[in-house]
Amino acid sequence: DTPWFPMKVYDASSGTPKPAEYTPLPKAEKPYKLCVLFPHMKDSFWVAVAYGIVKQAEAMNVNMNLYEAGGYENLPKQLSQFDDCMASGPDAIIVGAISGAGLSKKFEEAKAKGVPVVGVTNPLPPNALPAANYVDFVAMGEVTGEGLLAQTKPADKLNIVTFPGPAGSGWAESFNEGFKKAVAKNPNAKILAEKFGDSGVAVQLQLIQDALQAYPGMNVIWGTAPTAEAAIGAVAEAGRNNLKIVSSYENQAMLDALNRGDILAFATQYPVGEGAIAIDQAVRLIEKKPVMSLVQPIAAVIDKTTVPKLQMDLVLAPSSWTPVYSVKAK
Amino acid sequence: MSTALTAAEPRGTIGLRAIAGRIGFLPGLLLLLVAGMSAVDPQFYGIINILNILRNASLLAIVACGQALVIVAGGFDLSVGAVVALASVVTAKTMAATAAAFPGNVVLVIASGVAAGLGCGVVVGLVNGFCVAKLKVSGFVVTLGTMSATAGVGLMITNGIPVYGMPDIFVKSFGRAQAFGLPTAVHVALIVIILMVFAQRRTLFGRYVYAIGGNVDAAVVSGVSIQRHIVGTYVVSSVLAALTGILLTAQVGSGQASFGGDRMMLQSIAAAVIGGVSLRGGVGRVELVAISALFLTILGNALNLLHVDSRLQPVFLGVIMVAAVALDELIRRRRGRV
Amino acid sequence: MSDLELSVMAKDTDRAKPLSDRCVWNAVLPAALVVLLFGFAAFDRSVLSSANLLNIAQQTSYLALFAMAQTVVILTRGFDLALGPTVSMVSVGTALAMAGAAATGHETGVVLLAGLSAGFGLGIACGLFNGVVIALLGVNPFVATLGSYNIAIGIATTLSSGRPVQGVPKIFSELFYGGSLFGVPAAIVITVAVGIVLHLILSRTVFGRSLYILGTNSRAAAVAGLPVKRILVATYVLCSALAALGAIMMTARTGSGEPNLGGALSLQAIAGAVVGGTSLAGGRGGVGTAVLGALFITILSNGMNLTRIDGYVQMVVLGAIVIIGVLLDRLRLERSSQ
Amino acid sequence: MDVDVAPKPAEPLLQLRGISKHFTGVQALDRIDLGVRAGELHVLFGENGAGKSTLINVVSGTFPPDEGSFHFEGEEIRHLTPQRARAIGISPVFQEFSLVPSLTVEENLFLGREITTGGVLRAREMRKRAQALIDELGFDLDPSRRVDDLSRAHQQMAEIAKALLGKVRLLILDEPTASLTERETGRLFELIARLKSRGVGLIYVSHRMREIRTLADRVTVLRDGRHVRTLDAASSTDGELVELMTGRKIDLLYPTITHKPGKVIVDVENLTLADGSVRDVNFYGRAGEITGIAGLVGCGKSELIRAIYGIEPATSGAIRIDGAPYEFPAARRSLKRGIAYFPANRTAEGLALSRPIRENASMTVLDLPAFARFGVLRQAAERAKIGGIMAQLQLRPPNIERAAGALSGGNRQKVMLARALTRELTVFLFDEPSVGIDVGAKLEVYEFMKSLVEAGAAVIVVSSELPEALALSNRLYVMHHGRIVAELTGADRTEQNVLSSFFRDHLTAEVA
Ligand SMILES: Nc1ncnc2c1ncn2[C@@H]1O[C@H](COP(=O)(O)OP(=O)(O)OP(=O)(O)O)[C@@H](O)[C@H]1O
Ligand SMILES: Nc1ncnc2c1ncn2[C@@H]1O[C@H](COP(=O)(O)OP(=O)(O)OP(=O)(O)O)[C@@H](O)[C@H]1O
Ligand SMILES: [Mg+2]
Ligand SMILES: [Mg+2]
Repeated sequence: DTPWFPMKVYDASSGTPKPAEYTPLPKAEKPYKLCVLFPHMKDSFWVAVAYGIVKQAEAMNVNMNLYEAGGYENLPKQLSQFDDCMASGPDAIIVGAISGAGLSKKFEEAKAKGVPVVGVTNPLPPNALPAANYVDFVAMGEVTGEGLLAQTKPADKLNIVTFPGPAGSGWAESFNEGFKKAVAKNPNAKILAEKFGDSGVAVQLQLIQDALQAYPGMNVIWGTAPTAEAAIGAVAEAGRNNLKIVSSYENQAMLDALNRGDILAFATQYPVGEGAIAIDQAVRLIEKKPVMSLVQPIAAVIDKTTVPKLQMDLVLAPSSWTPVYSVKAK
Repeated sequence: MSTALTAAEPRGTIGLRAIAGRIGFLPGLLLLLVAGMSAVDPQFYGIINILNILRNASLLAIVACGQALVIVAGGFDLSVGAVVALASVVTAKTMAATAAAFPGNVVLVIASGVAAGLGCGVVVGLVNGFCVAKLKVSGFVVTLGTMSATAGVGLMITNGIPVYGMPDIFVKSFGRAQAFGLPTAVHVALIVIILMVFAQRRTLFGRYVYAIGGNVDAAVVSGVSIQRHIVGTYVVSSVLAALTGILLTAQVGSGQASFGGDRMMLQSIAAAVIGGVSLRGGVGRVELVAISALFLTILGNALNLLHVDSRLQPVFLGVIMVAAVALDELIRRRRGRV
Repeated sequence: MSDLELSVMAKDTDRAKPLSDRCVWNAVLPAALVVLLFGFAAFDRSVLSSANLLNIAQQTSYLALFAMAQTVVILTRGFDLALGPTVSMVSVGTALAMAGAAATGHETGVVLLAGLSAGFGLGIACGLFNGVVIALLGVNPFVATLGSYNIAIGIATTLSSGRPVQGVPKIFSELFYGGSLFGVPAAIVITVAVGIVLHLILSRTVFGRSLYILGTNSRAAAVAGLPVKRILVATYVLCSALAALGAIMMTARTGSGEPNLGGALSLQAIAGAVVGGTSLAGGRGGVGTAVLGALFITILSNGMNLTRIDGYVQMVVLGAIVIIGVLLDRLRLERSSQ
Repeated sequence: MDVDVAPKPAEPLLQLRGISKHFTGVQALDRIDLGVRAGELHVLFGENGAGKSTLINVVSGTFPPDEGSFHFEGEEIRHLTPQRARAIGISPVFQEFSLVPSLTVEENLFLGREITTGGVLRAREMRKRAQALIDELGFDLDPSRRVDDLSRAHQQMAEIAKALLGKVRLLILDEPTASLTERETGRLFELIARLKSRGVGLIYVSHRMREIRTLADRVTVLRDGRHVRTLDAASSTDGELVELMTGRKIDLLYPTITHKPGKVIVDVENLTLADGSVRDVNFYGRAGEITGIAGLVGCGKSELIRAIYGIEPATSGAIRIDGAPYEFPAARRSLKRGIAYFPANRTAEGLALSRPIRENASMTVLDLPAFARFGVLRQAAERAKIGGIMAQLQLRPPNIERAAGALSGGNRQKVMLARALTRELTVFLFDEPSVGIDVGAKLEVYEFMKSLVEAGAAVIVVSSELPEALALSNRLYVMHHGRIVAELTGADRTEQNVLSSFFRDHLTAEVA
């Protein structure tokens, strides 16, 4: 049972996002064979996407196999996995791309072979695919920036250090760009520095510790979820309780932290919903039914005020749920 | 007698080379770096910064010491990074589980967690040691394999989702605690280093590790039992890696499969090699390895304090790393000549 | 690497019968490959489908190329940790150059030329750096290539500002990826061609001969008047040049310059070489071993993907297989020398 | 060393029956019998590859025999390990040393037998005992030196000292004098005498007839891993032994070389080396004669010729080759100028053991068009040329595709010598040319040198074996403390004069 729909989204098929409601098909006509590619399954964000995919696949009774490339540094592996998918003769492929540009050749091949491909969660070059659903990372970054400004009085000075994530990952850079665009609207907000680094807690912790020393004036930390998680401890240790922490995406830790009041806010793009929608889009493509070619979940910044009315099962997989990599149709 | 003379002058030259060869000029370089940084940026010698440096250096040093031991024995341990991660998640999971089973019994909870974490280290170490010593597969390959496997297990357990639910005391009064003004990690590291120095200098184990690394065949005909000691080195290395994993867990407050990883592995070997451990085996002292761990940590810290663009930082790091070792090599050769 | 391995190698090979019948690698590993293939096919018949076999061949061709690159330096008892980052850097450089040239309205010939020269230029520069630092400054390969590892990463991410570099002309991809000769995809054609040439270089030229002698006993090579330093430099240049070629082919495959393309390639390439039977102790291995190892790893992960084995389980299996593969190779050596 | 007093000499100390050992490809030992009595010195005599070292390795527990029985002091021994062997008083001095280069002499002495309390080393005590032992042996060896800082000669002393640490009932010496000079050899012989008098049994391997004569009580001759005969040293002649060993007649005299000194080819002026092992040395070598260099250990004689070849850095002085100044010597350029160097340590500096003989022999000529054009090898030509040369040198076994590591000492040296015939050379620098090679092979090497000089080449021989140096050379330089202290020609080339030139030097040293 997937009580997620109808789900409020933007329909960006035409290029300009229009508010819309997304409702998937009740069932697939046949138990199709779907192949799903993920960059990795190493945090609760992608687990959430997987949750949506698995549940929806079960609901629509299709076969699904999920492959994860083991991290953003493994583009070659994802390319090979795409080839392996194609070789296993699927009815459609769903891709959380490590690099949209990097996979573009694969997309062309799939098209040539008549295998529909759906993009999920990670942005792609415009019109690369017949159907996709993701929030543009730049937009996502902007949302977090606006969220921050909304949380703070226009008057007070913001000295921000950003911790976008691993340099060269693409997504880190895009988040950062969006965020900078947003905060630029407030003359009192200043970006002191941008500290790229692997999105692991240990690495981020070192970056934060050094930043706390290097930028005594810093009063806002914006970065990945692991950044925020690391920051909580480090900040407390350094006794800099005036510091505001904002996370550019969601996970269980962020939710708990927000409830404890350790962080100011985090952004969400409803990953569970994205996963579910991707399955439906794939089925529609297979069955040549009308499909929303670019769905954009309505990204939102969650803070103390909004957290109560948050539809949690669209944001995170239940902690009891452990990922499964394949679904067999009945 | 004539031979007194014979012995005399060669020894002179060799004595000098020895000094250069055994200590190197790393300590000097370290002092230089510290002095320079202190001059440029007062933030550097701020107490908190120093504590950060010391804590991070300690974590690296602990792993590097184990790594050094393996390399001295003529091996290689690529699996340390993965062990750090595995130990972290296993410790956290175990604590969470026992905490659920015996609420309130903090001592038991922590003990079980730590034991489980170190246990992982022992197991991986034994596997590595067995494959190298008994199956005679090169250490590089074996640990390359166990690295992948260990990381896989760590992720299987957690799906990369952080593991919470360990008692606060573990975090507050161990991970983030300080004694005599120093973080726990530093104390642990100091103890480890002292023990290792003692082992290398004064114990049979240390002596045999040197012998095996220096010339296996000679060790064999001299009746040294090779296999036991090789296994020993790998176990020590893995256990120390596990220890680091536990310390990290205590400090961060959650078990994370993202700890350690390739970077930790590469750093530990770099620390060992820069600390004068020869990849050919038979040569190397842990105290210098510890110093070079400190050196590397300060280097990273300095680049941040100096506001170097974080995309360019690797470039600086790489150049300095190579330059340091090259200089050391150069000086060593010079001394060798005069 | 380890003296232990060294001594094992010595026992196995030194007193063995004529080289010729040792070089005929008897069928153990190839056989294992076939068994693997059919084993997987038992679970999923599509494994043996012509489409998938071609797919395997194509995937292998990339890894094989990188494994060959590593093999060349491993023959001299070194290795190149910087291979992966070099690939990233070359990918970005090539793409930028071509995008730039295209933007300034040059015709395709010039654009391609710009791309290739930029790519190989960067690659060779990296190789020169490694070679000079290792051969002339006497820094050990690990530190040297770890240094260039960092440097290359820095350059790649800075040049690309961390984002994929778009604007790679179609023809480029057509040529190095889409294209085919008698229905054989470009990647396979190129790798086979390179493989043959490299094999000839290793077996038929003074350079190749010197490589093996240097790897077996560098002291003797020096006393015999071989230009040891020049050979070493050339070796690392060759390695990086091959890496650059691979990077260019992968860039054609992705259709964009990827600042993270090389990520985990360094160790994978070493694994490929070693699993195939290249000895980290130097002096043993060649194109054959590299290709064999690459095939082994590719078939394994391909099979596991098609038979739907979970990602993390795959990591564990892969780890185990790497060790077993090398173990087989060792046993094979012992047999073949009896 | 502590040695308990002689037991009943009736039954032999060590009794081997039907010992066999098979290695991949070779039957190294084939049903060997051997009996060693307490207080006797038993010589193992045989060609390179006859199986002497293998037998010794079996006796000292390094590897188990495939078959045969092993009795020591009357009781049967099974599953002998190195530890066990040392425990019961069998201590070997290996041909390939059992020393760890990165450890100090003292650490090596105690390796495997450290004095500890609960796994903790008792350094001071070990230091004391090591020093005591070295003093007792009268070696000038500094126990705190790292072994890799020592010359081969000093490593040999360390290896001997190592064997004599602890309880000794049976001492095994595998070519102990190969890299010792007269003085240490003398010391060693005194020591052996002392041990014999205390009832210690000795197994002794050597290729030097002189030693066998002076030391041996009984001699066991091995050939191709088989026991040929055991005979009393007193009642047997050298010729007899060699005939048994080789299976053919060989006369054991040094070849008579007719030197026709021509113009000076090698001319060295005030040469001083960076490590001070050679200090302002002047000497020259002429075409058509053998110039010898003799001297005590560590006198720098190796370093001198290594410097000429360009593998030891010189700080000052001039080298002239055929009149033309030769600056910044380097191996490659030396070869181009026609200078070849034959290292004393063939495993470390000569051969790539796991590569085929062919590649090892052609190593120095890959720059010649005859072997490679435009960097491409001409393997057919190579095979033919090297094949011919190895045949001419009578390589045994004659297959040039085998790995060099599979050859015995003598044949390895032949592979080195082959390099002399692969290209145009005028100067030949030999460092300890006959170390560790059997009598037959030695003679072949000497004949080889003879042919070289008589063809007009300039040959320079560094040797620690004084008779060899005297017999071969036309002019003999004597080095001491890195300096040349005497140049002996014609009739003055006598052991007396060589030795006295040291003593003269001592006196001056004392005075100064
Ligand atoms: N008393 C000593 N103790 C230890 N090592 C010594 C002593 N005297 C000299 N040496 C070593 O011997 C080296 C001299 O080289 P080497 O012994 O090869 O000269 P050599 O005259 O060629 O002797 P040989 O050729 O007989 O070995 C010096 O570099 C030094 O390391
Ligand atoms: N570890 C080994 N593996 C294979 N073959 C071996 C090994 N050791 C010795 N052999 C072979 O056994 C035979 C006897 O070798 P050994 O070293 O005992 O001869 P040797 O009498 O000591 O010769 P030398 O006088 O040169 O020392 C030789 O043919 C040698 O090639
Ligand atoms: Mg021998
Ligand atoms: Mg010498």
